Amino acid sequence: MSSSSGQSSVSFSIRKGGLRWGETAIKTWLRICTLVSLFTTVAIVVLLLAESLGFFREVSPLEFFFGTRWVPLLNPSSFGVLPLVWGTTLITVGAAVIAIPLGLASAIYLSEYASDRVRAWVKPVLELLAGIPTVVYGYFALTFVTPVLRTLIPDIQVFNALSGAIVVGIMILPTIATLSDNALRAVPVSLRQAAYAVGATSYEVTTRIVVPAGLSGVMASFLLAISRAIGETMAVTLASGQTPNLEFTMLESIQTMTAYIVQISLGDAPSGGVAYQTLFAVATMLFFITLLINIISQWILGRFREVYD
Amino acid sequence: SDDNSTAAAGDSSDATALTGTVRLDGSSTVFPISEAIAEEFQILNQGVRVTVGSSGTGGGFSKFMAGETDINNASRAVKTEEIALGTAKGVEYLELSVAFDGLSIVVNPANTWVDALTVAELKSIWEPGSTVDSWNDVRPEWPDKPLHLYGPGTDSGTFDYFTEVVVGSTGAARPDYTASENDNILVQGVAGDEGGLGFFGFAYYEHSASQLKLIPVDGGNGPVAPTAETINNGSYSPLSRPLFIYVSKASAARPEVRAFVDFYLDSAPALVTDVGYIPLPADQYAAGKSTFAAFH
Amino acid sequence: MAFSSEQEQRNLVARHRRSRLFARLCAVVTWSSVFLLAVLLVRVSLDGLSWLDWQFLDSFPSRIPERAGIKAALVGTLWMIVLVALIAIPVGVSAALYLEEFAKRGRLSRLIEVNIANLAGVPSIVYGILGLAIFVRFFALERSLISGALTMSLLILPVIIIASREAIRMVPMSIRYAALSLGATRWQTTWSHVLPSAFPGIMTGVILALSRAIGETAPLILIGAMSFVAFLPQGPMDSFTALPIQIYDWASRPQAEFQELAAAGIIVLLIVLLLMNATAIYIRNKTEKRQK
Amino acid sequence: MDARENADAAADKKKGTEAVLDLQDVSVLYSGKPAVRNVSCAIWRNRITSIIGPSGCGKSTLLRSLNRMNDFVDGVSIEGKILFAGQNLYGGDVDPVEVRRRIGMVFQKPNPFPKSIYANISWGPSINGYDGSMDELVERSLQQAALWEEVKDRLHDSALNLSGGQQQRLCIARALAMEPQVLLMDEPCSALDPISTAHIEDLLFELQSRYTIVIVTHNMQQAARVSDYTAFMETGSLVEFGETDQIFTRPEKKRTEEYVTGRFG
Amino acid sequence: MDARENADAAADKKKGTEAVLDLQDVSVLYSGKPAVRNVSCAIWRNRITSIIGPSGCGKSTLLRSLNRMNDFVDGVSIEGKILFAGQNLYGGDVDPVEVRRRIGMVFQKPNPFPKSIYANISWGPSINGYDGSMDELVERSLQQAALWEEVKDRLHDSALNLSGGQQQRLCIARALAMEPQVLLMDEPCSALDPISTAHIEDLLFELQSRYTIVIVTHNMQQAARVSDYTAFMETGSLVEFGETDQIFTRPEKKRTEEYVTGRFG
Ligand SMILES: Nc1ncnc2c1ncn2[C@@H]1O[C@H](COP(=O)(O)OP(=O)(O)OP(=O)(O)O)[C@@H](O)[C@H]1O
Ligand SMILES: Nc1ncnc2c1ncn2[C@@H]1O[C@H](COP(=O)(O)OP(=O)(O)OP(=O)(O)O)[C@@H](O)[C@H]1O
Ligand SMILES: [Mg+2]
Ligand SMILES: [Mg+2]
Repeated sequence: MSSSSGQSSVSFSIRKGGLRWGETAIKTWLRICTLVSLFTTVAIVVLLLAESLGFFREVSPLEFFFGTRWVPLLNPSSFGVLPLVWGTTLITVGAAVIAIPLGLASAIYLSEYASDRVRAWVKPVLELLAGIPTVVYGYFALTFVTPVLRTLIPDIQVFNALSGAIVVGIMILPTIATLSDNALRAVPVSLRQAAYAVGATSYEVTTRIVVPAGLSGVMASFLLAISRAIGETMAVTLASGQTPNLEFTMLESIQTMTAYIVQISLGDAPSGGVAYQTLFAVATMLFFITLLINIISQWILGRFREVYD
Repeated sequence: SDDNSTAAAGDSSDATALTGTVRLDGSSTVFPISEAIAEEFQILNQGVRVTVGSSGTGGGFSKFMAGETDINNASRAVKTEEIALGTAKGVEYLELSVAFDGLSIVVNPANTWVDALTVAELKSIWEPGSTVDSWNDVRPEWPDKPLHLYGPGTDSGTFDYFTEVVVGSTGAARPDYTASENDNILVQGVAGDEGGLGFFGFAYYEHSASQLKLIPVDGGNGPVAPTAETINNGSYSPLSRPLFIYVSKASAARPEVRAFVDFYLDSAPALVTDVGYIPLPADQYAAGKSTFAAFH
Repeated sequence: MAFSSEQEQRNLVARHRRSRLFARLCAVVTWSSVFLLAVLLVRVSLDGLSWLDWQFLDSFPSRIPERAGIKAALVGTLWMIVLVALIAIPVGVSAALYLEEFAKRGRLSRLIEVNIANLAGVPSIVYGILGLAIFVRFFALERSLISGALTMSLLILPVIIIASREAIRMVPMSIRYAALSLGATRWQTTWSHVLPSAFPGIMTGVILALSRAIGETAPLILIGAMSFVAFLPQGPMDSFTALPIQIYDWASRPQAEFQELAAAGIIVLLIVLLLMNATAIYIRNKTEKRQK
Repeated sequence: MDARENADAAADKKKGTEAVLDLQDVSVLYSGKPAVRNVSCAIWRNRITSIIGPSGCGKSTLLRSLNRMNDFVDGVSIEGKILFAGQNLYGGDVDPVEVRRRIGMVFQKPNPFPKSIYANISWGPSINGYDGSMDELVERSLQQAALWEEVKDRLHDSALNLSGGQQQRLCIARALAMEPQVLLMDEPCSALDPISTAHIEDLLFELQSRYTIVIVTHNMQQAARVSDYTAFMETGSLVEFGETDQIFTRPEKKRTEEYVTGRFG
Repeated sequence: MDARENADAAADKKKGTEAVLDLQDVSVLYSGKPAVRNVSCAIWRNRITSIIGPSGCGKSTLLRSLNRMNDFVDGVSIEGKILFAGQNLYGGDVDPVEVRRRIGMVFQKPNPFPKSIYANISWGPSINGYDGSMDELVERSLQQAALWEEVKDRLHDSALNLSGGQQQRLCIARALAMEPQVLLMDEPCSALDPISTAHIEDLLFELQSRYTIVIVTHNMQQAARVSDYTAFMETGSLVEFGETDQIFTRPEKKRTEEYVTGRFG
């Protein structure tokens, strides 16, 4: 056994021997990868703004933001974006009203009640549900949800916001369930124990201690899901039609912002014209709406976060 | 080099020598025709790769006029903005009609009162600012049942054409109709709505005839219902429209593109029917071929 | 047990009832979601199952339903999965590693965090617009697999980063300290210990993200995926089509047979998804076991 | 604590008292493997009993079985009987929620709820239908836990801003607010600095006239200082149980002597 | 350890030796708040130095500053000098990676890598470019850590299947494989049962002829048993430093005496 290094007082240096090139190169690569996301945002913003500038030369922003009629391709045309915003709102809020309680309940079941074995099966199934192409959900709405709705509400239209909201709700439910489950499971066991130790029932522990403590993660899952609902295209188009509508009802056809973007970008409208440029104006609007929602919710998260460590 | 395997190829043996790529894009309405032609063409010409996209007439033209595609499928004629794009890039092109699409006016089978509609009545129903909300607003003797409208999306060539010939101005229509890009969905809409009235491609009616009631249209010479014959001979007027392909001059210099276009015009009469559209009168294909021959 | 008053006793009975009710409600909701999946699957497979045979898998698209198949779309989708995985996983995981292991907590990292959260919420169609402008036009990659893969990679990058960061954060600090105390550099520590330990969690996020990429239609059509391709792509610069596009195309045909083909296509797509999920779960369980 | 008081206390301890908890041949198994084996002893009313022993000997396991907190551990099973006011804690008709409401617990690591100080205390009583004045209860509990003076001006601040020692006293106050019959403490001072530890030890002296306390500790000095009775465990078995004086000065078993004199552990 | 050996060891300890680490007025601050204040002392070659003191007094903080593990704690800053073979550990041109390679560390909770036993030992040398026979090095390190016999047949099993005590010895072996000049140990036995603890204490005796060891412990008996020098800290300050015998039998400071006799802490 060599006893050299421990024993002898041979001189050695702990000084820096040259730079660690490999380390520096790797760090640079990692940093570049991180910056990709910033570049993406910059590219999106520049592209959308540049293209919508052409649109706003032709159409007054006042009309765009506050107009209540969206018929850019009809003759006479009108460019009030509010009906599209309203359509998106109906779908998003409707989907959230369905998916948030149900998704949260599923998350609670998985994290607080289900056995490990059940969880090991149900979670992947839900994850699979999250990956089903949205077109499939669209046909599901049209051939299953709408007919069921029509027997319940006879004067509902074939294309209606309700059906769209329901399938989008079903679609985002798994996202909420799996991600919230992760968040709830991250709440330390010690908090649950503390609650049980003062004689609480599982309902009380879950709703009053665990969910509030995991709220930041739970809210993050809501957020991701809602973003997805806002951005959803195919399912909504199939279920809810494409009629811009500013009426206070879920029983009629609507059009969302994304549905409009798809319609224009895949339709027969000539590129270069005002009609085509509306695409960018709407996309810009959509980008900033999602940005606004994100910033607001980050702020809310910051305020309501119950830090437990 | 070895002729053993190609011996059976017979008459197409000279075509097998072709290689290269033919790129089509454009209207989703014309897509099924081009797809059928591409399919047959590829069977005969294994060396040529044909791709067909469906990013819309407008999206297709923006690629076509940028020189990114060889042929553009169009459900309407090219527009001035698009021509300007091509001029800027020096793209020259030729327009060729390839088929007719008859727009069918349909109502729900439970609708027993309508047996025909005049173009003027259609106009009063569809024009901007129309006050027709129930069937008895169209003809007083019809019942007071709510009238709901279904039609293709406002940016589709079909819708453009319909408004042009019925209302008299491209894109002029009331906004409160139920729109969908997908004609199957419109079929479902009218089939499920007793007061529904819709229009869409003839093929979609044909395949859902049991769920719908077809309405003959009176364009001034008495009511005519769309059939292969009435569309082909022009008596179903004004609601039958031509579909086009646009061929770029630069691309037409390539033998595989030329072969493809010739094959297109040769086999269109048979294949167009296969996919539910109506062929042009035979002489028009011949005229197209000779125009194309002069073009390259 | 009776060491409490009558009043408290009754109260307790009510609380227990509520608690049981709540537990049952949560269970019912979860099982209904699973049931919905079953309904969805059954509806889809009833329509399409009879079309699902080898001929269907091995044929190119056709106007004649009996001749039509899904070969080009399936191969295109497999190409997409591989390319997107090759692009998005290294970049996404690298970014996550940087943010968790190397970046100083400061304004910039906060900004990047908010930015990534926001990108995760940008509608996919906007990425289509971006991809068309940048990859197809600016970098002149044309309407190729690689353009599609790059666009899809940008789309799922935020999801991969967020999930990977979560997984990396779960690796106990003690493992890092152990490695660092042996005179390892940050990167040696990260590469040999943090990354392997975080692997199962990263895997979950990657699969969720890739599943999303597989199901997306709109951005692909926008950047120029073809609807009819009767050959298999030979390389990343080739034209391509993908499953959801083929499904969407068939579903909008007038003939009922094509609707059924669409259903068969959906089954194929679900099987691809299922295989991917199963692979991920298998790898996840295997690595988890190895590390225990 | 001056000498006279100590003498009083000692005299007091000698007095007979009734058993609140009576452990009869208790074993606790994790997936069939015993972690506590055949323990029998009694916990006396208004006395402090400490449980000592080397790490992993089953102290926490035994303590948790006294208020059925073990119910939340996977694969745990219990044999033998634990009588509480004459009823078996593990009898079929016993409501574990009720048990925990009567037998409070304080954990090794302070685990306040991520809520305000006030809410930490009031939550337990409120879900259990407490209908007196909540403000008074909160004040009283905090006073009993010797925390009132330090926090009375910031009752609605987050409990997480308190120092470790304060958090642990808050957890004690939270348990006291339920007015439990018995208070179980699992190494309540192990995460604390000496000053906080001294605070909590003082507190134990004050509480013992009203509560029955069982405390697990790895600190023998602490066991010697605060408890009336001491149980010494090793590898799951109760080696010796007796008055603290006796255990530390005249242990009957050799193992006990070795342990309390620091010859191992 | 029989009596003769003990006597030998004691004689050995008295011999003079050089300082490997020389702490000069060292303070460690967390976001400006001092956790260690003006500590000056020397760590002698081939001796075991123990650091004792109540919880939170800064033992771990001080220990971590000896091999720059504090670099990874947010907001930490260091004042004063720590000389290692004459060079200041915190000098601008010092490579902290190199420092940690020379000064090994064993942590309170055993933290083996989730890899095989073999890989746990071999990883450190391999990344540092060790070019001798890895098999020999692994065997030698495991033997030094008194673990070889127990694991030699399952070197390629996961290290996580070892018991806590074995894991801790594995961590020691892992540190030894780097052949460090100094070995720092932060409460290496606190998570262990008495038998594992005894194993590790035996090990320390064997290692001290070849290594310089600094050990933090909350267990005074342990400090008394194993170390040559003892440092007693309280609230960040070094109260007393001296030979272990002297600290435990004739402490100079009143505080030290109170602590080692168990009157507080
Ligand atoms: N959840 C569990 N599953 C399986 N075994 C467990 C579990 N919890 C504890 N054990 C085992 O039971 C034995 C007793 O553990 P316990 O926590 O009661 O010891 P302890 O005396 O409290 O130790 P410490 O002083 O370290 O807290 C140990 O061997 C431990 O490994
Ligand atoms: N990362 C940190 N940030 C801020 N303060 C810290 C940090 N780590 C430790 N401290 C504080 O520094 C002081 C000394 O902590 P240290 O961990 O060195 O104590 P210790 O003597 O090792 O205690 P123990 O015996 O409990 O391990 C304590 O008051 C502690 O709260
Ligand atoms: Mg314990
Ligand atoms: Mg410490």
